[in-house]
Amino acid sequence: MAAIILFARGLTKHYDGIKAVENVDFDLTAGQIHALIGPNGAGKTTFVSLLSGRITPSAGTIQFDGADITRLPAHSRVARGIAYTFQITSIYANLPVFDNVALAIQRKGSKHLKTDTMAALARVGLDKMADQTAGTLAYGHQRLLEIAMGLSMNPKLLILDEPTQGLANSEIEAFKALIRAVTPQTTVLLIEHNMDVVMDLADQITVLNFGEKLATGTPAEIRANKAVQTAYLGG
Amino acid sequence: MDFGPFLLLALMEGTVMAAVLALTAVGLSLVFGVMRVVNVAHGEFFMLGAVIAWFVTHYMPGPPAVGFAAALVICPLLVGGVAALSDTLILKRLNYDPEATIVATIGLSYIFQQAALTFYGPDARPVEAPFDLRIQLPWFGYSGYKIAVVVAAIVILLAVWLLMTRTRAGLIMRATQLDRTTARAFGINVDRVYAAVFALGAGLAAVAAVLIVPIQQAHYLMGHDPLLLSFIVVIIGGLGSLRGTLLAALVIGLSDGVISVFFSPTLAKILATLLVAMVLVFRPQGLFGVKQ
Amino acid sequence: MTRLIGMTPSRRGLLKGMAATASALALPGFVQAQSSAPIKLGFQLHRTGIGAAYGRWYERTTQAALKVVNDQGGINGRPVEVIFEDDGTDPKRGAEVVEKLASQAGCDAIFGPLFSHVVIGSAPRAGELKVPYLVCSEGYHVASGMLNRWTMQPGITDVRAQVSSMAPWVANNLGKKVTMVFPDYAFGHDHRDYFTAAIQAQGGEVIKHIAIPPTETSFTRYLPQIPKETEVLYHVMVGPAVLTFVKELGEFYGTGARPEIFGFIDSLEAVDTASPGLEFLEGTHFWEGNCRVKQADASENEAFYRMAVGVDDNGASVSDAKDISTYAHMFSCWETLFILKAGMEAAGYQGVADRQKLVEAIEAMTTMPESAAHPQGDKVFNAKMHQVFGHQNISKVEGGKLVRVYRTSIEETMYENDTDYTAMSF
Amino acid sequence: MTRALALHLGVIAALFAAQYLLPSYHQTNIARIMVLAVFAMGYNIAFGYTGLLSLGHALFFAAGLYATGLGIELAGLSAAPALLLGLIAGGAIAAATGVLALRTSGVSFMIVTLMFAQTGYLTILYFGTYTRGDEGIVINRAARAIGSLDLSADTPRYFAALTLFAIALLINLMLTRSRLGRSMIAMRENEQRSRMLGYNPFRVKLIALVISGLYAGAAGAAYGVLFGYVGASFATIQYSILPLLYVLLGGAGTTLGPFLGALIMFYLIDISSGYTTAHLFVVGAALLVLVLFAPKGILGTLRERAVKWLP
Repeated sequence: MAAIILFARGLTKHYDGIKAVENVDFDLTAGQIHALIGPNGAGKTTFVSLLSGRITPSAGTIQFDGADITRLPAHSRVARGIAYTFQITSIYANLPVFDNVALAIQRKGSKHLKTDTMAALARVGLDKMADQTAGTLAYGHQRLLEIAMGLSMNPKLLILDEPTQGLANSEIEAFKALIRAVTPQTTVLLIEHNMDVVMDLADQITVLNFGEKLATGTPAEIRANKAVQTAYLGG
Repeated sequence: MDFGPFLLLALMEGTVMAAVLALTAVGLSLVFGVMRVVNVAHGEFFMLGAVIAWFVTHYMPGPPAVGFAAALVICPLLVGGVAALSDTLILKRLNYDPEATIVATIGLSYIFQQAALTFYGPDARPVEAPFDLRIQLPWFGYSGYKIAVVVAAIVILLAVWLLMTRTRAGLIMRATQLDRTTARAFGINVDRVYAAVFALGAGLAAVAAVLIVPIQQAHYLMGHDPLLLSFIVVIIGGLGSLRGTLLAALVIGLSDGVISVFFSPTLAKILATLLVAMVLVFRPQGLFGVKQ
Repeated sequence: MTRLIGMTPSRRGLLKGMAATASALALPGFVQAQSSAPIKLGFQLHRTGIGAAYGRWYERTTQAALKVVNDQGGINGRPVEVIFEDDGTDPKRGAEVVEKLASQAGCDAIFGPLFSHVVIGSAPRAGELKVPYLVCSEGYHVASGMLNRWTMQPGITDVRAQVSSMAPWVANNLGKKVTMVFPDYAFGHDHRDYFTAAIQAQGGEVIKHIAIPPTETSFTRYLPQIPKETEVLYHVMVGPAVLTFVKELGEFYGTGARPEIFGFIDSLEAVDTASPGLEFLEGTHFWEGNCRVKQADASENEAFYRMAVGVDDNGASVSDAKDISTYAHMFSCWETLFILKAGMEAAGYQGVADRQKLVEAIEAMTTMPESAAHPQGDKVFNAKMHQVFGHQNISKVEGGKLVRVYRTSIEETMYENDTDYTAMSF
Repeated sequence: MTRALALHLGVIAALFAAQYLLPSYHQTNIARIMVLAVFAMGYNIAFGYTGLLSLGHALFFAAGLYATGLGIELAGLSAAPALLLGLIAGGAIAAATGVLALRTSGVSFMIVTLMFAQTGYLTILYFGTYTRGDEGIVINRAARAIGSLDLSADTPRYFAALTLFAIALLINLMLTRSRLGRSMIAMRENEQRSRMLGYNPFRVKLIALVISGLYAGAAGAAYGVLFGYVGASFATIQYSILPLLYVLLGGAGTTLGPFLGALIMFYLIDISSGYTTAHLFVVGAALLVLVLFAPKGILGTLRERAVKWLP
């Protein structure tokens, strides 16, 4: 069995008594693509935010790459190799496309910032738009830029929050190819609503419902899971 | 002087200071609470109130009490009007962006100072108290007017409290404070509420100034201190919390007099200022606020 | 309201000055060559800021003196023009104003500032520009030796001298146990240091120093700190809050027992002693540089000066009895202008090249007899200190009016120190 | 050489030439403006580039001013080490302020910095025995020299101011081109995103504030030595608002904006004083007009409309 790159035990987050995430145990196998699904309000974004350090848990522990990161601030987790891309595009809208990606690359101490940045842009097909102000890009391009920023950090774990939302079908195909290409060097955790993308890409799927873990398994196992069908797929 | 009477005097002075401070700071707190605006021109509204009070009492015929009563009505109305206008013409256009409003209110405060300087002049001028009563205690004398100031402040603060909790206008303000989008959805004219709140805040500062001006003099640079003190009170009390503001005004007003007995007054001011900074850094909800 | 708009004439004067400047800039050699061109004097004026109440009267006094000088035929037969420039009572702007008056307007000399921080902030620039800078500030900063050869104070006695000369009379007539209330900054500290030393020399002592922060607007809570055994309460305050201070002092003592009270008129400058709430001042004493209320024995020079400036017998403006002047201090502007006249005439002053001669001519002055040019009284100038010494007055409030009870000799004001500006280079 | 660098060198050259072209009055004014522009550049590094709206920069300016002034007058230092002391004091006080104030943001940050500056001002008054409080001290003329260069004389002073200005401007330009500069701008633009790119916002902002403090300290130190006066009025809130005004006028986040803002504001007041005594109105109206109609300032608007390469 492959190494577990990240695991969480008893992870819990309460807001004023509302249980956003409740006692979740979670394992992430290195090199895999792992999808996180569940109905709206199931706590998916809260859960990955706990992993990436954007919010602090009420209880539970997280280990990444052999170290306890539960108390680490977000930027330190990024430095250890966890990259996160936002559900609502969060790029530097007033800066050129180049700078957006350069910011992701320069922190790693790149020696050839310009070449590396252009290469990263080329990977998502945005190299022609390097000088354009990021906020003026079409929505799909902004999503790609967001992904490019995540990828160009060369993370060990890439967390993608609804990456295909708003993408055209052709763009989704390109996206899938991109994600396949980065594994197994990079482990990918993705929140996704598009079930075709999930079933196509994911090695493992975890289903959350009302903040609790409902099931974990391969796409086939999940498809066959009665509880999941009741709660989610079957409605 | 013996310690007992000494303390008594410090407490009496503290109460007067707390009363005036409470009025001024409640205005600032209200504006911050409902509009999320830090109004740097608040001290100048205070100053304008005092300066207008001088004009009103100076040109009003009859005994001082008549002029003073007129000032109590006219000053807050005029100053409130100026505030509502500033809100509509400037702050609204800035969409209440926090940083832009601070810069704009700094600009406004310069303009108000200049207006006072040009039309009123650079001198400090006294306004006669509505009545002249000196209370002679066994150890020291005390101004009867100062005690009237405390009573007046309590009455006005009660009125503000009633306005906020018992009237439709208060309900609308509180609703806007909670969520302006929802308030708008319920048909509340948020623009008008904002203008009214800004005017009310400025009007309270103006009333405080009218009350204080027979004790201090009206001067075009007098707004600086009330502004700083109101900031201190509002921050210690918890930004936007009216109850906290009142409590803080009482604590600061009372302690200020007592502290300056034991420390050098300048040192006391240094410590108070530093305390405010530290409260904001380590307890942003204020000393009396509840953590959200 | 007319009073407030009363500033306009000077502005016109300034504009005229600017026009003259423009032509002077265009033709640099021109002014020098024309001996009939006006002498230009710059006045650094506290028109705005905390010094504004003084500034207004300083401007009026100077305008009055200017008229007299020009009516007498000007300086060296040339008409005199004074260019007023506002410094906002701010030291940074003060230095810029010196620059503007000296370099841009081409003034022959600059005079007039009162507030210490403006003087100290501006004096270095005056020294660098080598322009005579005659201050009317009463601060000890000139005589203490911290400034430069170009800065002098020939129009008013400094605070160290004023304060020291009060001690003997206070100790002999009011009491020996003194409590001092003073503003907690440099000006107040000069009072604290020099009065404390002077009263000790008289066998008295200061039993309590009460320093009040400069930004304070309420004073009652400081007053209980005055010890019961105090025989004399010595007070000095400046700034917009002075009236509050005096009123609260009155409320505090009320009709109860109180010590003798001796104050510097700074605490009441530009304030009517008959204001409501000040009745308790009856029987208290004040230092006055120049007596606000016309005294029975006032000299004809004093009367002439009073009339020329437009001040009535009570020290108020002749056009508005409520507008009280800063009479105790403002004579310094008048006298300084006449010293400039005397100095320039002694030096045979022709133009800016003679500025050094002007300073040397003033340094050569020793005694100044009482005259229309020195209505406050005769004076002695100490060239080494660049400081003048003159009589000081102690007045008592009687029937709501300040009546002089003692006038010091000049000797009583004098002190020694090792300042020697004449040994400094220009 | 890029056109941006050429433009900056051109400005420096023009200022060098101005020394020989301008009448003496304007020469000294420009020397003053250059020093104040360094202060404003420092402010711009915090506010314009990093998005930190401080209302307490007078504290850093005063730190430089007093460290240098007291260093000379009390400790008997000569001008060069005293200037260095002033520079360091500005940076050190900024670091101390930042460690605390940067735990807050937005409105709280403004008020905390304001309160710290007020504390600094009162402290200067409190230690009046050494600082002479509001009255201030004069730096003796003999000490205002580096080697044989008399900084109280017009020409050397102008060149000293120009040297400081040129160094500050070129460092500023380099900074905007650097990775550090980019990460500072990233904080201003989107702090959350920057954190998720692995930047420690506290650290980046602290570095920016310290650089800003070094600039302000250097300007304060230079102001003391070049103009000979050290006083508490420089620690008042007006001197925190001044650089904000300059930066807003010239253009926040532009390298030349602070200088342009200082230049225009200085002459606006200087010239208007011939026609009106309403200086306060001029300042207030300028702030309002800027924030309402040109929030990006002169160069900011120019960059947006026409000259995109303007740094």
